[in-house]
Amino acid sequence: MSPLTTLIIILGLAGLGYLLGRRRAVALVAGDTRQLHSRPAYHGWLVALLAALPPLGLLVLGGLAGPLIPGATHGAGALLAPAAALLALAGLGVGLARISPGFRARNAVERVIGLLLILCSLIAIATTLGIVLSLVFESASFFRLYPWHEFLFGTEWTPRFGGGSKLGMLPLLWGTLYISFIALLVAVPIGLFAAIYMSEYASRRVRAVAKPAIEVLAGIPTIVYGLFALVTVGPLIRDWLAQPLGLGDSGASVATAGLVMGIMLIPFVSSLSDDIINAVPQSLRDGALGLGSTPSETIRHVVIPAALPGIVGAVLLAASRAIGETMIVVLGAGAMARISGNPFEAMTTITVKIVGQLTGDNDFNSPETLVAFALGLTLFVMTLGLNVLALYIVRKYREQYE
Amino acid sequence: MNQMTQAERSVQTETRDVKFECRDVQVWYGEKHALKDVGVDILDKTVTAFIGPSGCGKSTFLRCLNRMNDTIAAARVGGQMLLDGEDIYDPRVDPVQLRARVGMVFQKPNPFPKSIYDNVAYGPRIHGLAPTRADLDAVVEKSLRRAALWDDVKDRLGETGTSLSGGQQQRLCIARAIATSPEVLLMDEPCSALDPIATAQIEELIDELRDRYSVVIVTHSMQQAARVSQKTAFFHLGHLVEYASTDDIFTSPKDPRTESYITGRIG
Amino acid sequence: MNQMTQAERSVQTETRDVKFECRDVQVWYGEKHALKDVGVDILDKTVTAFIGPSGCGKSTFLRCLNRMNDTIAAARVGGQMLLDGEDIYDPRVDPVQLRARVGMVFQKPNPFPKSIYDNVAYGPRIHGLAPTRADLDAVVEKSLRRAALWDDVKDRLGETGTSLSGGQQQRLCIARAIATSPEVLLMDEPCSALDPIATAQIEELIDELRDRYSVVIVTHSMQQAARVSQKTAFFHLGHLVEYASTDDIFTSPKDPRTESYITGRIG
Amino acid sequence: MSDPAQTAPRPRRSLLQTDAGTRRRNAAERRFRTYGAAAILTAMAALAVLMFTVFRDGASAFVQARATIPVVIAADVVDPQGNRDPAEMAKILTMSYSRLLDQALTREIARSGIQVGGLTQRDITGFLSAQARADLRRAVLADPSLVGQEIEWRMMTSSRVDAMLKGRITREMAARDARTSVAQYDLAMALRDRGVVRAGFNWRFITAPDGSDSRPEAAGLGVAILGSFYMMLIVLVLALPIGVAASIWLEEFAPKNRLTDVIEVNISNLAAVPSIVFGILGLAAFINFVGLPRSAPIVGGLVLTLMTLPTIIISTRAALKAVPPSIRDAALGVGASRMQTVFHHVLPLAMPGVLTGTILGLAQALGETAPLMLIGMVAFVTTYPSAPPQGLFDPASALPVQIYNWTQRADPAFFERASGAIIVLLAFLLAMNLIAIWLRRKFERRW
Amino acid sequence: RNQIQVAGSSTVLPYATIAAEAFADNTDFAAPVVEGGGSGAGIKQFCAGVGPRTIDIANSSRPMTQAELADCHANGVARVIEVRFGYDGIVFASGINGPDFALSTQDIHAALAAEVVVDGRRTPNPARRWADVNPTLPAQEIAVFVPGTKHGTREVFEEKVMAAGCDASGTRAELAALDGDKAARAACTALRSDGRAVDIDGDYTETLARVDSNPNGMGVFGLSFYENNTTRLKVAPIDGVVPTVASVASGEYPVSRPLFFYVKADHFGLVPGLKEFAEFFVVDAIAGPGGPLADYGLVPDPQLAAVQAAVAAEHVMGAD
Ligand SMILES: Nc1ncnc2c1ncn2[C@@H]1O[C@H](COP(=O)(O)OP(=O)(O)OP(=O)(O)O)[C@@H](O)[C@H]1O
Ligand SMILES: Nc1ncnc2c1ncn2[C@@H]1O[C@H](COP(=O)(O)OP(=O)(O)OP(=O)(O)O)[C@@H](O)[C@H]1O
Ligand SMILES: [Mg+2]
Ligand SMILES: [Mg+2]
Ligand SMILES: O=P([O-])([O-])[O-]
Repeated sequence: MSPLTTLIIILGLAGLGYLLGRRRAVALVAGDTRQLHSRPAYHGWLVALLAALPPLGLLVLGGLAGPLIPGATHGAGALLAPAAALLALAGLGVGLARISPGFRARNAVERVIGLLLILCSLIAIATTLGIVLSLVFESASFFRLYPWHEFLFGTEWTPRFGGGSKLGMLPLLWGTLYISFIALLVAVPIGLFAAIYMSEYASRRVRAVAKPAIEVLAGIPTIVYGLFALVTVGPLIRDWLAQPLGLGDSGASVATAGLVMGIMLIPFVSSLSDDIINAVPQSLRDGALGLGSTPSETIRHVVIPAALPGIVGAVLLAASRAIGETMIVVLGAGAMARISGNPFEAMTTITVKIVGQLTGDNDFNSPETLVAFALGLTLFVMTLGLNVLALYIVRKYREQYE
Repeated sequence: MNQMTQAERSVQTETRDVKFECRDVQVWYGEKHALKDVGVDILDKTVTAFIGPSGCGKSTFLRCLNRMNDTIAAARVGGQMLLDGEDIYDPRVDPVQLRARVGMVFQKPNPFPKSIYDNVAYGPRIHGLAPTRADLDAVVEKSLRRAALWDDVKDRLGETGTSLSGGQQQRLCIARAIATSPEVLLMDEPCSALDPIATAQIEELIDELRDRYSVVIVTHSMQQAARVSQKTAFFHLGHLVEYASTDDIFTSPKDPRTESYITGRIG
Repeated sequence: MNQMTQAERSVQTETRDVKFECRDVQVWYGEKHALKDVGVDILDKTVTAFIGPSGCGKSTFLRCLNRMNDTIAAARVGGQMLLDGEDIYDPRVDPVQLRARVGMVFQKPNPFPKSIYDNVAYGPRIHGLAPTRADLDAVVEKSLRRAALWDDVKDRLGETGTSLSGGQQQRLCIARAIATSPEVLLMDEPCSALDPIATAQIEELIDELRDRYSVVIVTHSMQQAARVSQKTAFFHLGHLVEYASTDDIFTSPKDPRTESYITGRIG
Repeated sequence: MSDPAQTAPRPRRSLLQTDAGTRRRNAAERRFRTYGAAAILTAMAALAVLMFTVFRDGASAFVQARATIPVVIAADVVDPQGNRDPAEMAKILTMSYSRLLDQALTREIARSGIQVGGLTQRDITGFLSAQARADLRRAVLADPSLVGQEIEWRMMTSSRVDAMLKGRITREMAARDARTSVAQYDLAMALRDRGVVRAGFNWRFITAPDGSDSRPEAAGLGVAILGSFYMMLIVLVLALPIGVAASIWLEEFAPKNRLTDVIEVNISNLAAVPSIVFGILGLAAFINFVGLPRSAPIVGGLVLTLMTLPTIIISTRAALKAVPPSIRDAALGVGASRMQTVFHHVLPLAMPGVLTGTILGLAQALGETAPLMLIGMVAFVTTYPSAPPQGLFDPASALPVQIYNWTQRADPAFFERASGAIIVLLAFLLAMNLIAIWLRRKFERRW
Repeated sequence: RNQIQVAGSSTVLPYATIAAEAFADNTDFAAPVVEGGGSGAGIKQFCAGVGPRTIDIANSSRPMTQAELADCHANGVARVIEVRFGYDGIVFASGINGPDFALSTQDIHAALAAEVVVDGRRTPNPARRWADVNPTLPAQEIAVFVPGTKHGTREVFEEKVMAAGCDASGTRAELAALDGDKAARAACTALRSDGRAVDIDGDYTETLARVDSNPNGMGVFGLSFYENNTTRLKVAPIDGVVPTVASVASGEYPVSRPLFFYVKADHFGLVPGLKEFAEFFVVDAIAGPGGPLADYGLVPDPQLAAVQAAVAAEHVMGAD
């Protein structure tokens, strides 16, 4: 049996279970459904869930244990599908048998769904765990090859072929923070103002067009932004800002990358904030307007504070993307690892170097490659701190309405 | 406050200026014609009561008077409404300035999700009415006292306004509205969630405000209308059926609908 | 409905079972001790009125009775509350089932941002009370009629519930609550935004409900309490000061606080 | 103590005249509003500029110059044995077929009397696409009866000739270009004037698989579109329900304690994990541990799902948080369970946020390259994956990968293709999001 | 699995795709799937083990190291065939509108070295213009875009240009005299980090874009890349030799390197067409002069016949 047929069989049985369960529940009380503790649909659902979930679980577990490649011919895989089908049948039977007027099917269904919800949350946890694990081991090998304090506090980043590299991450960290900061400096005000305009001032028509249009900015592949930074924005900034100000003549610069990345991040701030601002009850706006405040005062004093958690979430999402972005930095900011306050100089970020070192031409067990994992881990810890801070801010300043 | 007789009041009424002059006011919510040909003169230094069955358009009319209907996308307003002789729907009129002069207490209490203090201080702050912190404190305390809320909340001014009980929220909204000293105060059922004692205090406040301001109050309590107002308007199905001095309305209504509404009252 | 004399009612009272038995109920909002040692027996087939000054804890107690306080993170409840002899705070109790039996009308009208029809139909739908569409239509119409809203909205059942006037929203919430035919109905100031006629209709409804259910009503109107209830509980500053038959409370209150509250009433 | 509440009413002022304070506040209001409009305009302008660049560079990818000339399938070239045995004929490599084409082109030049000075053999061979000989060979092997006949054959010109017709290569540039010549330019123009070479819509660009570095004109997006489609299918089917479910649990059901705080912070933190790290994870978990194949959309889809989850979760949670508690109270009050409350009332009201998260998440997933690098999807794949579910396990490419690849290739014709591919990707994105955008508009409401 | 999987050097990638496409055109085997990723990453994957989950061929722009081979053997990849299929030239080119350059390895070293010896002391490189390095060169600001350290090309550049220039100019001897041999070697190949030598983490198209947008820019490219972009680039002869396929093949042009691919002979029979592909890659019609690879810019291996024989004989590494 191919996985597809197995799946169809299981889902078919579940569908059948729903119908049978429902029918049986109704039949048990001779059509007077008020005598049932739970509505017939819940009885049906429970049977369906009992028929579908255990075999699906089995399939997933079996798939994790052995390759799930279709047509795989080894014994366990071949047994898996029939076993699952049998399990589905058994679940169907058990489900049907349990139906009785007093049976709390709704509670049972809800408990199952609750468990599924928890399971879904666990996927996020498992991902984190997976990421930490996949970073930790290789990082450990790195720190066996390279002193940790030089990595953490070194101010020079010069990887070399065949050893002798200096792998201090401070210049990368600085670049990451600097570029992200500039990007947020562009994205947050523009995005927030755009959101405010869309939700509070714009007509429905304008909003219906502007919001998806701005979202296109998030869909443009970053390579396009990168080329845009490299070919258009970089020279522009160099010729019109950096050189006249005497601040250098580098085509690639932190300002270029930050600016272009900021544009990419606008929809992350604007769309999400717009939704949240829109969800603030109208009565709060009325309250402020009724006191004679202007719409902008209403927004600044009442609406934004009430929408703060969502807005912080949006900004955090934008910041996250800024930190994780590669292509724009590669093309826009250059690949110079250095610490400088001049925004018109080329710098680079941790993420760029993770990608670079990982996909580069170094021996895989050399510190030059393994440093990517250490960088990843450092970044992880760093952003964790950032998120804790954000959580704290939200908790502290949250204005829960109603 | 309640000692003043009805007669005393109606005498004073005649001498007052017209604050709001409304002619032919129409409101549509989309297709629904919610207010039809409403014409009324609201006097200065007078308490005007709007009465009428639920859904007859009282709140709608009230919201017209400070252009709060602007915020409802579906609402369209027609006719003429003059405040001190000036058309408030004139395109040159700034609704913000209008609303600063015409304050409002909404039917559903809508405190800001801020501290109680900030709720009351909000108006004075934006209008720059209290230059110093001490002034602001004074305004807040005074407003809360007048709204009969001070004793309930004086120890918890920093708590959020949404954690108050229903009646406390209502009084908070009243305090918030009077803190900006508007010329006209529109109150949409300000006492609906209040106990008799608090109601009495708010009525006292209204009476006190009448010395200098014009107050419009929507109420479902005939007794309250009779107690606090000098003029009463009776609305029915979107029409202004009758508008006269409170005494006349309650003692000799002209329109049979008014009469049946008033006599249908209970208790 | 109002023809029945107080005497007739009080006689019936004695024969009724205890529906809710509450002992020593405590509620804290964070640090604030909002309800203290409240003990009360709420009878079946009886209307019980909760009265007391604004902020005294009436709504808080009401929300305890169907565990709506569970939704307030800061709220902690102590003491014992038995519904038909079963502790509703027992961990094995499903609050959902409890709330299906103990319906509630909230102080602030909170219609769903859905159509009027769906607002009312929601309860019957989830509880499977109306198997067919026709049944559902019938339940919706019946509930809206009993809540005295049918005539206002029969042509606009598809419009959203939030576009109704304040009083209409309040009646919509009543219709929503009675549509599920709960055994106990908790009503937090159900008539606060209603005109006298609508109020009378709701009171009639309450009286009618009393035949089969237990109704608890919070009200600020002494008259209303006297009119509709057989038992009255007076709350003050978080304490249940006095609980007795309505007649006794209004004619011979035992506690001086009750007396002063009742006599302090106006009109 | 000055008490504004006590002072006489402010002097009566006309509504039509604004006082100083109001003027100032109105100016602030106008400024604020202008900022808003400016923000929108800035974003739109940026979009317009980017779109303009993309279309300017990429629109021409949808057009391709083709030549139609009679070709003689000379038996001595394609079937030296002369026995029409397909097995024998298959031993003749495509390179030999280019002789047929060269001859055909030379004949055509002679026939139409074109005089071009300095035309070399290289110019002739380089005039037609390398794809042409492969196609010809396939046609001949499929139908050996063609041998010895003259057939009217329509084929692509090389990328350089194509660029000449599109005006991207001028005569002066041709002189400097090591891969072409002035003579080839003149030939192209002459053949165009005679209608032998003509530009037409380039379906191949959308349907064909990738072409190697020496055949930019033959490169298409077929495999990439399929691959992206499969991956997006997986992402949508997994990330949306999982993300929403996780958000619902965290926001509505999870006890509020340290543990859930940790989970919450963790999920936000996942959003900041560079996408390539998800590639590391995918490689370790799905390929090395579970044993799924490399370069397969299933792995790509799973990796992108993990990457998209935080975006969806963060926006969904924010939206759930924004639903006023009174709505929950109302539902609970009529005896709805928490589950029913959430699914019947809260989630529909939070839907705009959910959909926004989906739109942003899918946009990100659709455009992401870095994590695919580690799981083998940044590859040259010329075989279409089959239909799902088997097709999910076949090697495939993806649109961003194709774009990334093409921008790295030496022939400038690939740059045009990359820009064209971006147009396709944006169209794909729009098509994908259209439903979401429409749904979001439906769910948007105020209360 | 019925498709051959190839991964590795991005330099070899275009040649591998051309060969793969031609292979699919001319045989009934499925077209191989070719990935880039860099030589090191390719070899790492290649050596991860045998079986359908591992790749069959690793492309590399440098010979496999002993360590890597040992890794392969340790993981059960016993039979690795090394195939050198041609050479690649590395060229210096500047914007088409700029002045002509005729460089030598010494000039390049002197312009780009992090440190030079002045008056017997190591000093940070003071040169700002090319004319500072060699008066015959234009007085143009030095701005060279060099492949970043993730690229194999960088290693060749360091070895064949920087180190060679260092030797030729005698700087190396001076450095060795100051600090010893080891330090001298490191110093010879260290690039200045003051912004005049710019690392490019992207690929040649990025270098090209940077040269385009910087009038002083000069970049390091692969020969085939340059040949595809002669309308925008002007190549600089090194030591008087202009880089062409011919001059690289003859060894006249100094900066070149061999290109390889490594075949996992353990997969012969397991993956259909693997051996056929390996052989097809190096037939004269493909990798020889006039073939599509050479057309694209590959410098064909003069000893291609020997390579063909070795592949046919499945001559595995470490067998001799
Ligand atoms: N969510 C909350 N958080 C903190 N305190 C609260 C909260 N809800 C109510 N309180 C406080 O608890 C006390 C009792 O409130 P409750 O709502 O029960 O009053 P009530 O008797 O219903 O008054 P009203 O007649 O004004 O509605 C009040 O002092 C109120 O401020
Ligand atoms: N936003 C709205 N959209 C559509 N119809 C509305 C809206 N607001 C009110 N209405 C309708 O307009 C009519 C008048 O409403 P209004 O709120 O003015 O009544 P009201 O007199 O204040 O009643 P109540 O005493 O119940 O508050 C009602 O029928 C109501 O349903
Ligand atoms: Mg109203
Ligand atoms: Mg209350
Ligand atoms: O990809 P490389 O050729 O630089 O290893």
